[in-house]
Amino acid sequence: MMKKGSFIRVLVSRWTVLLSVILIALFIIAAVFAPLLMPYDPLAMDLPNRLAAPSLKHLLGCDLMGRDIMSRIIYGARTSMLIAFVSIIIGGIAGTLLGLVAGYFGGVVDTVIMRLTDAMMAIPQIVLALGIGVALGRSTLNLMIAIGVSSVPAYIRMMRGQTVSTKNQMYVLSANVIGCSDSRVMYRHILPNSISPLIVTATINLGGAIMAEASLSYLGLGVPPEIPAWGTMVSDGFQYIETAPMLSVIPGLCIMLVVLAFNIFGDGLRDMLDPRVRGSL
Amino acid sequence: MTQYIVKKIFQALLVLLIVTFISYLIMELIPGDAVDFLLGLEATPEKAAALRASLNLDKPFIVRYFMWLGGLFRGDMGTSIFYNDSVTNILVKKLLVTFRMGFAALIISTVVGITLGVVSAVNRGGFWDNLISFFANIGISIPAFWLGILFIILFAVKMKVLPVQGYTDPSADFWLHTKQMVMPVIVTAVGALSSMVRQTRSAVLETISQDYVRTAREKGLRERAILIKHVLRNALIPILTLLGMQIRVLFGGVVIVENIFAIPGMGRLLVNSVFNRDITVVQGCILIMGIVVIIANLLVDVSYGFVDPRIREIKDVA
Amino acid sequence: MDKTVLNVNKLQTEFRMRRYTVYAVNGVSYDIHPGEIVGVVGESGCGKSVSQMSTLRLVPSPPAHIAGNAVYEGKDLVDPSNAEYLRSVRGGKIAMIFQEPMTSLNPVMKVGEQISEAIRLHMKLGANEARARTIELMKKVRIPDAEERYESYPHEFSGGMCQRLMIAMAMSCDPDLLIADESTTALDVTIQAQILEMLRDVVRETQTALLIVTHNLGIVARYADKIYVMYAGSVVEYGRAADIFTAPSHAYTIGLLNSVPRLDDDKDRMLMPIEGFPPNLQSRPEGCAFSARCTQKLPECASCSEFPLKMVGDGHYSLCINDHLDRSQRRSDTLFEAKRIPDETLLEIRGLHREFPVKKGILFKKTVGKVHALNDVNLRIRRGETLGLVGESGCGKTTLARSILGLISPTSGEILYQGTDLTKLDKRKTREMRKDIQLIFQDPFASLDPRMSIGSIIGEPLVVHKLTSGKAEYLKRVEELFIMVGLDPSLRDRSPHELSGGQRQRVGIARALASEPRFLVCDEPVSALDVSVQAQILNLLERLQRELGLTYLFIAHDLSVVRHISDTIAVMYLGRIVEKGDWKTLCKNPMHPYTRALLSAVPIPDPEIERTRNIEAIKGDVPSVSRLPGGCSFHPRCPYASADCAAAVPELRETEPGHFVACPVADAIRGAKSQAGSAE
Amino acid sequence: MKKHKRAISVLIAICMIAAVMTGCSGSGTSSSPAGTAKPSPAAKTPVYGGTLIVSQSTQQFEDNLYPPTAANADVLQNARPCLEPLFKIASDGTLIPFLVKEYKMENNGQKYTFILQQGVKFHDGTDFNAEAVKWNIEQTQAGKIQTVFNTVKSIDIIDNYTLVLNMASPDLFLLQTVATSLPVFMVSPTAVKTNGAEWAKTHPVGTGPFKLQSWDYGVKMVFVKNENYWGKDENGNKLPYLDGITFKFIPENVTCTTAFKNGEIDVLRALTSTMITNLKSSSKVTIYDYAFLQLNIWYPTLVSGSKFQNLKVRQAISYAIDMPTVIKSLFGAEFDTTNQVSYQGSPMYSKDITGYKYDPQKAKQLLAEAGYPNGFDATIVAENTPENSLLCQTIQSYFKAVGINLTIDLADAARFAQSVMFSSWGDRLAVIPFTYTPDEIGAARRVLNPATTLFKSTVDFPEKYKGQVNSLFAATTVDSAKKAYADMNKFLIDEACLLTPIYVKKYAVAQQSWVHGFGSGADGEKQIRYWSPETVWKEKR
Repeated sequence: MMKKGSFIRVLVSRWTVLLSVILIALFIIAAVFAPLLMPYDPLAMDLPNRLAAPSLKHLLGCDLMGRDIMSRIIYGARTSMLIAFVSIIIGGIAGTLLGLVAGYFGGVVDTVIMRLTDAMMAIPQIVLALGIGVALGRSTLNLMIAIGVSSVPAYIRMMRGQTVSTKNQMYVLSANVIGCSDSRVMYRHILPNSISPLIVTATINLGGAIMAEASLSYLGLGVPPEIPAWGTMVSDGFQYIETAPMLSVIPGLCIMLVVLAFNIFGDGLRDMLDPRVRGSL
Repeated sequence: MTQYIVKKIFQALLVLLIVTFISYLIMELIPGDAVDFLLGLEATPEKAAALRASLNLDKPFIVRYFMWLGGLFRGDMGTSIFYNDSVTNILVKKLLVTFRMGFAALIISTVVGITLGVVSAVNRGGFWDNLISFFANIGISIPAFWLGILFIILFAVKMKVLPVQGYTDPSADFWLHTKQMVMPVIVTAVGALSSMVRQTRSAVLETISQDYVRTAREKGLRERAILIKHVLRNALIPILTLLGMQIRVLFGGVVIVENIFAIPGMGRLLVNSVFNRDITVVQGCILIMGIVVIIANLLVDVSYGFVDPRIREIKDVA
Repeated sequence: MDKTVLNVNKLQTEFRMRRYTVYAVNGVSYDIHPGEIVGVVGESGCGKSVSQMSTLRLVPSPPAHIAGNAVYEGKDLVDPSNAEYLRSVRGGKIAMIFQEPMTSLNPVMKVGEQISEAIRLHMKLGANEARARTIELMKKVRIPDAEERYESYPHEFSGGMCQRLMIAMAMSCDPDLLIADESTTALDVTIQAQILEMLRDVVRETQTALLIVTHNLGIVARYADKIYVMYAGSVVEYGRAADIFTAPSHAYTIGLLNSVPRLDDDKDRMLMPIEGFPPNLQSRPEGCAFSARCTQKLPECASCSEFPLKMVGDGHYSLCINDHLDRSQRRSDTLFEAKRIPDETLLEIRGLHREFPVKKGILFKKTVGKVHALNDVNLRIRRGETLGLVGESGCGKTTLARSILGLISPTSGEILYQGTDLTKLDKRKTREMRKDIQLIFQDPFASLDPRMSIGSIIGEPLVVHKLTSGKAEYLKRVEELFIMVGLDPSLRDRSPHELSGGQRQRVGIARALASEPRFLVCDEPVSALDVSVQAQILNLLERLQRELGLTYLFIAHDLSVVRHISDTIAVMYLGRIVEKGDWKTLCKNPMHPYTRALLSAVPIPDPEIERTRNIEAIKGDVPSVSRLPGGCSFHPRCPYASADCAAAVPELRETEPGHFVACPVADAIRGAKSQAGSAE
Repeated sequence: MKKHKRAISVLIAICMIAAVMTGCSGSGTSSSPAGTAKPSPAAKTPVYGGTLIVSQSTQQFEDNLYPPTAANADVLQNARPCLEPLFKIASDGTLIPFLVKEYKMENNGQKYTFILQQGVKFHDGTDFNAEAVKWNIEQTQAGKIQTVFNTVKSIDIIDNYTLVLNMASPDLFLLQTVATSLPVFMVSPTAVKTNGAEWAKTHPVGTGPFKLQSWDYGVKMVFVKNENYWGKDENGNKLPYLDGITFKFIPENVTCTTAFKNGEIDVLRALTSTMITNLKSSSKVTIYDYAFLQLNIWYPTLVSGSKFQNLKVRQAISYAIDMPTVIKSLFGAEFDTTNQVSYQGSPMYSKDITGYKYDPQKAKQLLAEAGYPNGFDATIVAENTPENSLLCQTIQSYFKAVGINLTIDLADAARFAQSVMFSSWGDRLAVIPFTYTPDEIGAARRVLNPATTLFKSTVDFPEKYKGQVNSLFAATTVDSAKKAYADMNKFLIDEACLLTPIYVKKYAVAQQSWVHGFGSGADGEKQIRYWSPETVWKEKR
């Protein structure tokens, strides 16, 4: 395993990666300490100054129910992060296990799982998520399941490829020779060596998950209406685009910045974990 | 080679079958059906039951699926519950709209994507590489509908350069059609273009580090000749794989964009049909999408054969 | 030798990475004359390849900085201003062949085109002339039916054939200098002999200068006129081949010669390896780079900074400041007493067959052919014995090893281990037997899990078979294993990529010994290591055999190594054992033509012997495994083949006590003088 | 140098984003309620020619234009240019004869006589006569979808242009129902007989001023002028003025309003509150006087063990929400508050219903009396529309003030229909629309009676209320029906508080200044329900 010192040093070497790390840190702090950072209660209505323009009292102005946009954005970070991480976990775990089994045992198991994955890959992710979301009904948990399940095929395909290539390595053969059981070989040898591509896929998918939450709420399927989430704020704000464009623009900008940060961080991570590139970093 | 193609076709058909089953299953799980919705406030249980029987919605799920499948083989995709019209002629018009837009976005994202990808890979670490990579990163991070909103505000509302909404048939008024198509096509293409740039770049970088490129350099060929004759021909294989995936990304983008720009394409029809519980139309849309994605992957697999001689005579050695 | 083709003077190459710099080449100077063959020999990491690549500026320029000069036809190739001239020379006047033939050719381009591409560029010929010239070249390097093969693709050629194509490509523009960088390392020994013989004839004929870069002392002994020995980025000694071998005058050269097993060694000679590990090129050592590992170093070796190349003979120079070096190859404390092997069978293989079906068709795969990996293999290994198994790639030795370990189930036949037939055991029983039979791998790096620390790698068998109860006992046992294989226990938490090749192989051995096996299958355990490290591992294996009473099945393609360590030797060809016998009779009096060819193809690191003997060339290439020739599968390539060779598959018959051979004409050949260097 | 270059590239990117932001940071002005219709200064003389672009932002529609089987009123409205009703009706309820020139009602609704316009032809050239009207009525009855003519027992043809309808039971409001409920359009019998009902769904053959030329589902409908239309304007010249009408369906509110402001659309129908806010205080928005829909919160009193069976809890909830401020600030001018099942300005509206003023203290006190001093958990289910989402979030924050914490369940249309309309919606509050079709009384008969599927399984109507409903059915004169309806309303709201009205919604339409004669009253003409395509004309631009 890389020594910790070099891990940080490499991370900081490219300033874009540094910037993305800072952004992600901000995003996580906002999400975790949301209640402390918010100037107002994101749900408190204040009808008189509905759609108020940005002012000192309300840094980013108010939304169509007079709620302070700044605090909704901060609380929204929490929802988006929650949804992104949980759907990554759902998709990641399911996808990795299925990919591992398909790659390791091959034969019928592999064909069945891979054909199912091809089929789910033939349907665009947004449509798959929409179908599952509508089937389960509109709730935060269902949204996470919808996004998670629709991202499973990507993990399966990545993990299967990784398992097939690792399986033919000599150290896996030697594990068999020593007498390890199949399951031990899988979780002790193949899985640890697939961690780096898994992390990279996860970070990049994290961005995808946040965007999926936004798109689904745009199609009317997001989290319950009162819970501030960036995607819902963009889609609700869309109605008042001419009178108060900031309603959509700001949350949209936040989504883009966070997803951009995760993507750049993901790229940096991949270069760092790839021994060939590490030298020239 | 033909045996390789036949194998791929057979596999594609199997996958297509699974696709239709998955979509039928999901639609079945969704609570509520078109009939309740259709009759609205005046509905009475008897009326609802009568209508449901006439559309044989009362039969079990599996029976209905195989009836639909049977119809499919006879070339009839069933009738839409909601529009009580045959799915085929509803889809035909909408299909054309989505294909026209999707195809334009595909061309842009592929051509521009590959060129920028190669340019940024060739002078790795240089100014162009950083600039292109940066914008490619932004490209994949922008949510499509937010970009759409920005475009509407900027070009349609503020600058009034482009029309806000709608879709006119090119035969009717070509100039208005193109003006209306500008924003949606760009918004769809941005995501696909950026991921194309990033993946082309990594494919070309991977190929540049191969031994035979060193041999080519050792032979004293000029850098440009090496790039075209050796690097690009080998990088073509991963890029082709990528092309197969692009179709899926584009369809996802189209679904969102059609809803923003009010384009009566297949994407919007699909979303509405899901909400209207119009199962046959949803099946039709997903079938078409599945067919297109699978055909695209098939073309990619077949083109492997032409690009990579190793795949031509596949011998299955156990 | 009037005009020098290339004169390299104080060549220096440094790779400047972000946080460290690798000093790959420190001031190498050499020159080469037309028609002359120069050998550059040294272990991996000594900079022999990087120096050649630097002269032709083939190393990636951003990290690499090249200094010094390499003058060709009056122009300095290293000087960046001559870049255009360098490009016109590279591939034309100065050509290079690399180690991995299979990956050096563009997989998606016809081979003929790749060769004619260079011709049209440098010799400005039209398409047809270039094509004609390419076909002529392909014939010259003896590629069968060159006309049609012009159109085929690299993956349709074997390793040997690809290397011939690379040579054709290199010779395509009548170069003045040809650099062969480890060009035969990846090939089988018989193919290597064919290639090198062909290369020497072509070079003599066209008076092209040839520079052979290799770590194999035998090759330079046989082919090179002048030899440069390199260590840690600089030339430590150079001179005429004969002088270097008879009067090596640098401690490193002597160490190298002592650690190489030779076909003409007597059995009890123990190899004298160079202890320690290859130098770390990231720091410029004080004094002589080799002082850390030198057994005959003087006090001032490590301190003095200036190292002139001292003349020690006519045209023979050396960096070593110690004038009276001990060159003897035999020292008293290095002799083994002979092994006593009791006549008790540990493992017996009877009539082992293994075929892989070739399937075709879409869904219902129908078998269209059969690959005969093993047919009718019979072997007997006694307890405490080392059975050497020799054969070239594709002969089935790895399949046999994996069958014994139960990783592959044979089509028919039995493998009896202490009476129980391994092939009939169920999954649980097989795993139970795994404790007794272990495997040592060829590639030390690939066989260790990069994510685990060495301690846990070695300790894994203990955990799997629950051999130790409790943490303390586990740690103690692991410590024991570390010491047993000569590893410093403090390395326990290091991960594999921080160790050298030799150390990693020791970890592999320790892991194998963890479950106290009685029988060890060594699948080419040393072929991926440098010569000096190879000797360390061979000695370790022999010591362990004596101490723990282990039995080895030692698989390798290098006959000198097998001869050194084995008690009995079996030779395999295309899945069949063609000859079996104790090491002395087999090497002294080989009866099967293939064994004779194998022995004669292995160069002995001694110019006198090599200059006098010629190699029993075998014709053509190894036939593909799925279409075996009828009768004796060697007959198409056998110089002594007769009519009945093709008729029936020859049986293994005992011509002398303990010496079996599967060749009908074996007795007739016995009379002919053996070509093998089998001096007593 | 390399580092420096990379900084430039990022700078460019940032100022690109900044440009986008400033470009659209138009100040968010608070929306002022849309001005009510102002009569245009001088009644200009109508001009012939031009095509009227009419648009509306509706999501779901069912493309069936054959009146007897058409289930969706909005869609059928789209056929108005080519199909015409028997009567038109003004916003204030007065009946305007149209295809039926004169009518007579005898012994309060037992028998009706219609005298038809003469010389009217269907588009396929066949005559519009009594036979055709009889056929149309009978087809509607057979269709079982529309309930308009259910009370008609038999029809006698007196002569070519007069027919008599004999009612099974006296129906005072038949004409209002015919004119206001799902529009009863006259379709050419010969066309339907020859080509079949299926064909008729997509080919409306009527007597209207325009003919349907092309129809792209959910996208566009194009009508062209019917040269031999029977109608004439007051000074005798031929109608219609326009060459054609084009309907454009745009699903996105924003795209509609922006297109309207860019002048691409002449008339924007069925405005939503967000569209009105976007159209800002443009003078072109006209709010019709009659409401067509009311939204109420219903309580699951029949669900055993439900908190809402307790009257005090229901009343506490009615006091807890300040409906007037919510409606005024969140929604546009086309919404109005009401405290009963009727709308202010409707003849049926009764003054003596007190309703529940906003009084959070009283609400808390009632809750305490009902045994929930520190509130309780509840769920509200509503259809998933932008307006409902806003509404529920507001109700949620008002409830929070009195201690009730509410979870919102927004169900998409089909799931709402299935889980609320046709089965018990469980121990939850439900936001259910109530449409005044054909008018309050007709709607009350159809929906507010305990037998309807909607409430049968979830709302427990006490005996007293059932008696009042029977008396409504038995009412033979208009006044007695009004009185019975008022008593029912009083009981529903003040006594049993079985529902809490939220808002009443009126039609709103946005009309460009160069469009006249639309029937919306924008030019001072009499405001009629729906619209009359034959009188619309456009100034030359």
